[in-house]
Amino acid sequence: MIPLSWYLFFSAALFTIGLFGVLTRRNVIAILLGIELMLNAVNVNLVAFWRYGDVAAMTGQVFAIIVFAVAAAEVSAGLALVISVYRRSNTVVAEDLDLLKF
Amino acid sequence: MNEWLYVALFMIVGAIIPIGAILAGAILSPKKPNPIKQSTYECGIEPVGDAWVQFKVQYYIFALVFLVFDVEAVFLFPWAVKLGQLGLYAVVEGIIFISILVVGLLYAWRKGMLEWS
Amino acid sequence: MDFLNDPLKVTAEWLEGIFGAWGMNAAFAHVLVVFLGVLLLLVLLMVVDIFLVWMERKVVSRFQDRIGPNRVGPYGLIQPFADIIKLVIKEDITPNGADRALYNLAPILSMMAVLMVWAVVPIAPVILGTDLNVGVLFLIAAGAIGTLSIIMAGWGSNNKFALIGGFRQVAVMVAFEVPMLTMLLIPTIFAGSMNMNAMIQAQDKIWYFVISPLGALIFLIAVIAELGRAPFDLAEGESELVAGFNTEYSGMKFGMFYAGELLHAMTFGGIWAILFFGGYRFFGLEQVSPFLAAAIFLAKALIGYWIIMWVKYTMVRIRIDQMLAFNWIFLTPLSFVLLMVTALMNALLRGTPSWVYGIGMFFSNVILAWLALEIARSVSRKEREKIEGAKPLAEAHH
Amino acid sequence: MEFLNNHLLSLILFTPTIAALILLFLPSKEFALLRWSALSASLIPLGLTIYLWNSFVPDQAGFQFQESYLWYEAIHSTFHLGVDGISLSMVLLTTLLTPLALLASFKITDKVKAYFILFLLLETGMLGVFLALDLLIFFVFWEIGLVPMYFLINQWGSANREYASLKFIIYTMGGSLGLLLGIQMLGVLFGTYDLLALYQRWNALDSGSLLLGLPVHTVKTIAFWAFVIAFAVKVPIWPFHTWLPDAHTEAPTAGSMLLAGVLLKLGAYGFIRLVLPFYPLESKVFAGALAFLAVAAIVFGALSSYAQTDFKRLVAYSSVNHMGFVVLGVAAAGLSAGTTDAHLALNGAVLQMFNHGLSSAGMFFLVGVIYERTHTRNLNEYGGLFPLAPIYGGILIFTSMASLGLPGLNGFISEFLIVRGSYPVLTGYTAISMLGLFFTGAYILKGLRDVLQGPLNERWAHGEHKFTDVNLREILVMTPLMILMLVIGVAPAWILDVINKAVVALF
Amino acid sequence: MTPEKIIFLIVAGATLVSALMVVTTRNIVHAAFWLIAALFGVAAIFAILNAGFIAVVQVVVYIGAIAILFIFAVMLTRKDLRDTSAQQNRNWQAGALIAALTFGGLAALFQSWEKLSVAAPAIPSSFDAVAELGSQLTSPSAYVLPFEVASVLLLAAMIGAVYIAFTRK
Amino acid sequence: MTTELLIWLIPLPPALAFFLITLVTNKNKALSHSLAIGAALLSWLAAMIVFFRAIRVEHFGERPFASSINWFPTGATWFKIGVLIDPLSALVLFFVAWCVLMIFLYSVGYHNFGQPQGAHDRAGLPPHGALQHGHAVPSVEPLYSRFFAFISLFAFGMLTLVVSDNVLIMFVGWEIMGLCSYLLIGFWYGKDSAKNAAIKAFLTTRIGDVFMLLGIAYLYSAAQTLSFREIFSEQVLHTLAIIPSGVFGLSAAGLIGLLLFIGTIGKSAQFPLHVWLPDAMEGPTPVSAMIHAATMVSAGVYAVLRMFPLISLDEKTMFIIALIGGFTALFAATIAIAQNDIKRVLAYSTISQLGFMIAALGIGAYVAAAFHLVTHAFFKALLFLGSGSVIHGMEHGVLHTNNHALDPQDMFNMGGLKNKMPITFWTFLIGGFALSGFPLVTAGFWSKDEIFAEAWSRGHLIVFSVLAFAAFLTAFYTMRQITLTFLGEARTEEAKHAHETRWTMTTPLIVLSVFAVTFGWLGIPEHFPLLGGILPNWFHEFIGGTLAHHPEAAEFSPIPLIVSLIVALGGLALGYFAYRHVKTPQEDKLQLNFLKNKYYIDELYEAVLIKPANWLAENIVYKLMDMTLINGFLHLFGPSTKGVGSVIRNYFDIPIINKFFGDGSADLTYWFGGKLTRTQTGKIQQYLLYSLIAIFVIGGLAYWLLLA
Repeated sequence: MIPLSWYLFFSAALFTIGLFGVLTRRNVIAILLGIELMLNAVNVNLVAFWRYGDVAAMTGQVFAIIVFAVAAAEVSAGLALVISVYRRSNTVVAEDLDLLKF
Repeated sequence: MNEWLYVALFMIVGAIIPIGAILAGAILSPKKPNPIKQSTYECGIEPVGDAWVQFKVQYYIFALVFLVFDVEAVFLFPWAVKLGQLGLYAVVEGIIFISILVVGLLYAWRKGMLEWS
Repeated sequence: MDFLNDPLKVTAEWLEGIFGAWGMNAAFAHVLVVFLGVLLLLVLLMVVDIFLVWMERKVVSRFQDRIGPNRVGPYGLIQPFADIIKLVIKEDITPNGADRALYNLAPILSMMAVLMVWAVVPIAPVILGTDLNVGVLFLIAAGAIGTLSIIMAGWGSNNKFALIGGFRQVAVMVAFEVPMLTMLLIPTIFAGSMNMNAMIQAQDKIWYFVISPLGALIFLIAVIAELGRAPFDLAEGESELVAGFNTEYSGMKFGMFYAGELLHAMTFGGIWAILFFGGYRFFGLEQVSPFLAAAIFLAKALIGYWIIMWVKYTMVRIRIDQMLAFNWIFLTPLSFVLLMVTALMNALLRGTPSWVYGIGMFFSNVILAWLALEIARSVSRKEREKIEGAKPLAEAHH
Repeated sequence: MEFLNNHLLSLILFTPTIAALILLFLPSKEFALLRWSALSASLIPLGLTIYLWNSFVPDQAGFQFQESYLWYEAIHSTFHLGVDGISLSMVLLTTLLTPLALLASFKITDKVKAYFILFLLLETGMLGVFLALDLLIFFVFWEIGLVPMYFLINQWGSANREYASLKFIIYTMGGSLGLLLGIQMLGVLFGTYDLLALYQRWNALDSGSLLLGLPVHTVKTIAFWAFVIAFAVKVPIWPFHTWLPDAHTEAPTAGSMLLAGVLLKLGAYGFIRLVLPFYPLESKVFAGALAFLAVAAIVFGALSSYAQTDFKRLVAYSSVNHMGFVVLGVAAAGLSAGTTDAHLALNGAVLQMFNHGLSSAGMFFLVGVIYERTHTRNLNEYGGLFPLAPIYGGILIFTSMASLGLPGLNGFISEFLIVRGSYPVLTGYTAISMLGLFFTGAYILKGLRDVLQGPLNERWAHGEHKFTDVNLREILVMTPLMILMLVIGVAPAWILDVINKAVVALF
Repeated sequence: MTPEKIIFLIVAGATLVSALMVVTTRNIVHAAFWLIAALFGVAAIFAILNAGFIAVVQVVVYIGAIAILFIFAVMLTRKDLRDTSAQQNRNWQAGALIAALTFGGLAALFQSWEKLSVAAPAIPSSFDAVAELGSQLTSPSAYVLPFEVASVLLLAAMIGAVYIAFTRK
Repeated sequence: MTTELLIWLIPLPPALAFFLITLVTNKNKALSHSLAIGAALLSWLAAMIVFFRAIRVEHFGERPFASSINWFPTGATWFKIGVLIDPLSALVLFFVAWCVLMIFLYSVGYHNFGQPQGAHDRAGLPPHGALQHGHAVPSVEPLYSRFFAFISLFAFGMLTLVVSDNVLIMFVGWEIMGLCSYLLIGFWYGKDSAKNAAIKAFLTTRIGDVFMLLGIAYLYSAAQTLSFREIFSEQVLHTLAIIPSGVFGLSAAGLIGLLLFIGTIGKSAQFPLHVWLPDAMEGPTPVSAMIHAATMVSAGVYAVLRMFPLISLDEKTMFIIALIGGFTALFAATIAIAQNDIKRVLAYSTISQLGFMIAALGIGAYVAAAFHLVTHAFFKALLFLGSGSVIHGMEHGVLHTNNHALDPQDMFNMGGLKNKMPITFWTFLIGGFALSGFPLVTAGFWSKDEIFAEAWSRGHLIVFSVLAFAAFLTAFYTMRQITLTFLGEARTEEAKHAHETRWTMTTPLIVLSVFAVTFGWLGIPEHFPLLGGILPNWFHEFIGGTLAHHPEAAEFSPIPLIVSLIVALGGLALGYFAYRHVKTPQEDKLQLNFLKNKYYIDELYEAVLIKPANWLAENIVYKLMDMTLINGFLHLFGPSTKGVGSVIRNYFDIPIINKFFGDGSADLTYWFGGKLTRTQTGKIQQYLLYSLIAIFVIGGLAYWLLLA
């Protein structure tokens, strides 16, 4: 039997890798890829806790699905922004996109 | 025994078969590469420009709409499975759910974004 | 319990007994047996696939008023084998600048996507890979992998025709996947399960085609588009895009795409039969023997495949804008409306005698179809008038 | 079927709303699609109402097809629906007139979608009032009905529509302020808004005790007048009637049809459903005052109508005149509660509501038809149109006669019942009301004379203004109305029986 | 070491390696494909967790739709897709530190939690997770609100994204 | 078929004909009139069967044909409607059926069926004639079908009224006839005169009708029933007779009777509501015959006859009835002698004769009134149809000379038509003599004589003498009419070219003239010299049976007989000799202005009633009350609310809320925000990094400080 901790460590690792990607990648799309990894890490946690908790209470799975919806919304809107930005300023490098600075 | 193991086996075997076939081809077929042969095929004329062309934003929009309805279906499958045992309220909830998304589709349509032009 | 009634189990137990006698771990033995079984099934499918090549060629020639392969073997039956030999010994060319990993992975994934579907297809009541309770959704998942393979092929080839072809194909596939998904919900509603075997079991009184003809029709259209076959085969429109995403492929890699496409079509013929035509059911015949049931299923799958071919060789190719417009502004809304109507009718008619239920469902479908056609007709008439109204202006320029 | 039977009223009530929502998503340029969708959607409630009528058991006292849902738990208001014979006939009227009004609106080309959506919403608003068995719901629907009508007048009305719509909405809303207060008072006092519960508990109050620091008697009197004024504005009775000619005249044809056909009935229905059962004592005490106002409405309405040169305004004032009879019946019933006189008067009042719905809708439609062709409503500009439009003339005469109360047509039965019911108890008022009845004839004939008879006004005979006869669609609008007018006039038992049993059971 | 654990370790290892490739590979298209591999691994983890529905949904949504969206977006925003210049920004050391800190912090938290090694309860044989999900998603006393809100969220995302991405000439 | 069922069916054919003609056969003239006449024939047949079955029943008055069904619920009980044929209604049914059928037939010819369509004919105007083979010929009525539809509906109304067993349905038929008279008088609606006459007819009778409705309501609430048979039960009558009504000291029965009688005043054109009838001559002649002779005006008298047991309970009411009847008889007769229009003379004579009947009823002469009602219906229908025939003949002449300015109805344009139109002349003569009461042979003599006898024997000498004088005038103006029209020389060219009308018009004349003579023989008093007893006085027996208390026939007295002979013969002789040589209206010494202008009653009504009513409606009720007072009051709300609002805005909202709270807080925030802008670098990854660092720092501190 696999202990719960394995899943948690796995998810923590995945989350951390995603976070690293988010913090360091230059390409905005790559940042979004990192965010996907983080969201997946969360989902692994949710489902693992569902499996190791009360199976009949579907909270974990329900929220995993909600996370899917959130991820879908995030990706679609995020990538749309990226495309729009690219069309305007011809770049997808996060650091170059600082129009909002003071 | 986890039922997904069977699925995994199917996937493994499903991969092995084409790999085997391709390997067989690789072993049996001749290999005489030359630059002309390996150049990209463009209707028999010289390759023009870069292979990476700019794409229409419509591709993105179709994929986007698809994504949204894909996620919608994910929500609806449990609903559909249980529908036979649930009351009318569940049906109405589902219909509201669908209708809300159809509004999005209509929006995209009315804005002319689903047209390939 | 004997071989004729449950061949898989009997064989598996027999083999496991043998392996156990060899001193093998019981669990490992089971996995090994399953592995062998899967291998057998899929190899058989590949054989069927080869037969499909012959069938496709024969059928298309009949549609085109010719005879088709007839030289190699009786009725040209050996012809596909000759083709395979040709493909195997053909030189495999990898184009310059190709993304090798993706380029090579694509045909494998393409084939795998088709073959893995059979994990959930009940060929007979007891002949099936696994009884997944998310069977229907699994189809879509497998389809996702197929889509991926096309992107890989298009991108990996370093060829703009392949890329555009691949992208168009993907655009069409994702577009038509929406009505397809929606139509998968309808048998799910009726059966109360996503399990394919349960769906077949639930069609004991009536095939779902009868109570949801419109659903079956929409599903078929979506499947044809999903397969990228005519009239939705623009992605490989030879005249404009050479051969689509697999332009740069040759030899066995190309063979995988080709074989995958045919097997895909047959598979979806079978799935159509499962979802709407009772799968291996045929008026109680399926209970006689699992082999008979499998034969019935195969026959239905082939009929489905034949219908897909029929459509392919009858219709003209549609332009991509027309195709996508057809999907987004007609098929998708219609499928949603049908879903809502079906759910609503299902709730309203629940508890009525089955004949009332059937008639109610049938007519709601028919009326909806009629309404949809009427609306489409009036809209298209308006469009036409708009275009024709503008015509004199264009002529004035002459 | 089970489902249908259990939720029949909600289905009737909300089908138009759902249809309106669906309409929202249809392309706004597809006029034909919008029209036919709206029309066919409005036929569903009609079909359901006919089914309801057939399933309704008149002999069973009390409300049938009741539905009750949790709604506003914090203040103990439930979404309680139900019908008895009185509301049933009103529901039938509403669901009948709406499709006809929609059919009458096919000529609308301006903001078609919004127009039809508003109409369908209006139908829900009106039906809600008739179906509600909860005071709060009643009030909510009461107000909901105003909004679409406001926009219908304001957007699709004729020249003076701004003024008319503003007057309409301010007047009726102002009138219902007292109603709202009264309803709130009842709700706060008894912790429920349910009509059936309130009927009992409100009347069981000991009249000697104190309520809100005042004697029960005083409170009831004040509440009575609050209710009465709200309904009186809506009915409308003299002197609260001046919004009506403006609103009716400026509203689009179909709007006037529903305004006169159904909206006015809301007020009268309020009298019967709320005022009489809640305030039997006050109804008796103030019956004279009410009868005075009613008779004033009858006589002054008829005289004002007679004074008009605007055809539509003439018809509008006729509503004041006719609805006056309803209130007269109500007053008589209040005075003589429990006797056959009361039953007769109320039977007559309810039937008069139904009949006036038919005939006024028909008249407004016919005015609309002529206005559409001539673009004038001035009676003096017509003249001798009969030879140009014989079918129109025939229909106009028929409908006018129904409105006039010609025996053999529907109006007579109800007017006779009211006169008969009120004569023994309100002899003087009834006698004076005969003056109104006489002038009814005068203004109807005046309208007929100026439109149809006399030498032909050559302006309408040729050229672009050529007056054409009614077309099939317009005939179709009128046919159900005319058939019902005749049927009720000849064989009123089918509807009166339903009304009568409810009236006898209630009063 | 049961077979299950071995499978888990293989899958988890492959997933983490893919994830690392996602954040480190220079070719952004490859990064997207690596992401697919990682997501597929996560799907396998879900399958191991007996959450078959979630696993399939993971494949359908992430691989079937989100990944394609990513690939399309990449195609739309690159002039040269073989661009393999440095993909890390100047602060990458700080980022790495923070990431490591995060993992460390989480690990430290896990260490102090005693329920970590509980065994997974057996799943009743008649338990149908999908049906249960269906009833919970539509039950007014459970998750009907998230269910409906999800559709509003998706609507908003769709309209917003379509509006942003699409600009007529 | 049972008689009851048959009675139910009597009114239906014309109703069906009405609907069929309007809805289906409107375009086809032949089919339309066939339908109408067929329907009239069916009704006639049914009526005859019923009538002859009725007269075979012994003591029919006690055992009438009756049947009823539920109509609508009234609280706990049902209001019943039904049919009732007792002797009175059987008799009325008899003559109505005959007259209706004859008039229908007559209309075919009158409206020129079979003639070509006139080129200048317009719907709503009388046809002007057409050109055929170069000759001017009469043209067919443009609204031919419609006419038959209307008269069918009219017949339906009349038959309904007759067969009804209760007051309400009687009122229904009554009103339907009102509508039809409106439609038919205004049949040529394109003429202003016809239009106004139609409205006048409808509204004048409606005055009566609303009173009648009130009476019905009162009757219903007092007796709890409207069925004749139940009302006329001893018990109910007794109750009604003793309840006081509280008005003029009348009993309930008296007031009800009076209210119902007001209806009759309107319908039967009694003073003061008689004004509509002469104007109603604007309608086509068959209409005049139908409405103003045979049926509708008779309905008024019929109603009083019907309600006689109730009305006769109160002396005061009876007095009023007798007063009005007698006055009207004389009053109308005086006007009639000064009229030149052939139909107007007949119209006033109708009013006058109806006055006879009403007066007879007022003095309690039930049988005599009924008798005169029947005979009058026959001979007055005959006269009207005859006058129509004359007009038609004159129109032939007009078409010949093409002088459309000539009034074909003016008697001074006629003369000498005897030879041109023999059938018309002889039948008209019979009718005229019957009207005058020419002794022994004509029906009019017997009925009028019976009224005189009753008046005499009951001692109502004033009534007797008034009626006798009226009868004298009647004979006089009748002979004046005959002389001017038929005798002597033709006064105009048109009269010379007049010729006899077609068989569809003359046949009814002949049939009716037969009745105008013979019907009187059914009611010859028992004790009449010489003739008495040859034929039994069947009429008295039969009609008298209607009443619970069988009325005694008046004792024979020679005085009324002699008076009757004198006035009839004297009037006729005077008429003939006075007008034998008159050529122009100027020679007519009796053309007094106040007679010609009908005593200026129309003008009086116009000035006293109509104008003030219009003024009241327009200026007081609408303009002053609604528009000025009520709306003015409402319009005050707007400005006052606006005033309050502006005060609040200027002195509270702007200075305190906006300036102090609103702007002040905004300024503060602005200043603060300006200081914080520096932290915005625009780089999201930096933000994230910083915020994560912040989380770690804060989280570490929190952990350090709180948990550890």
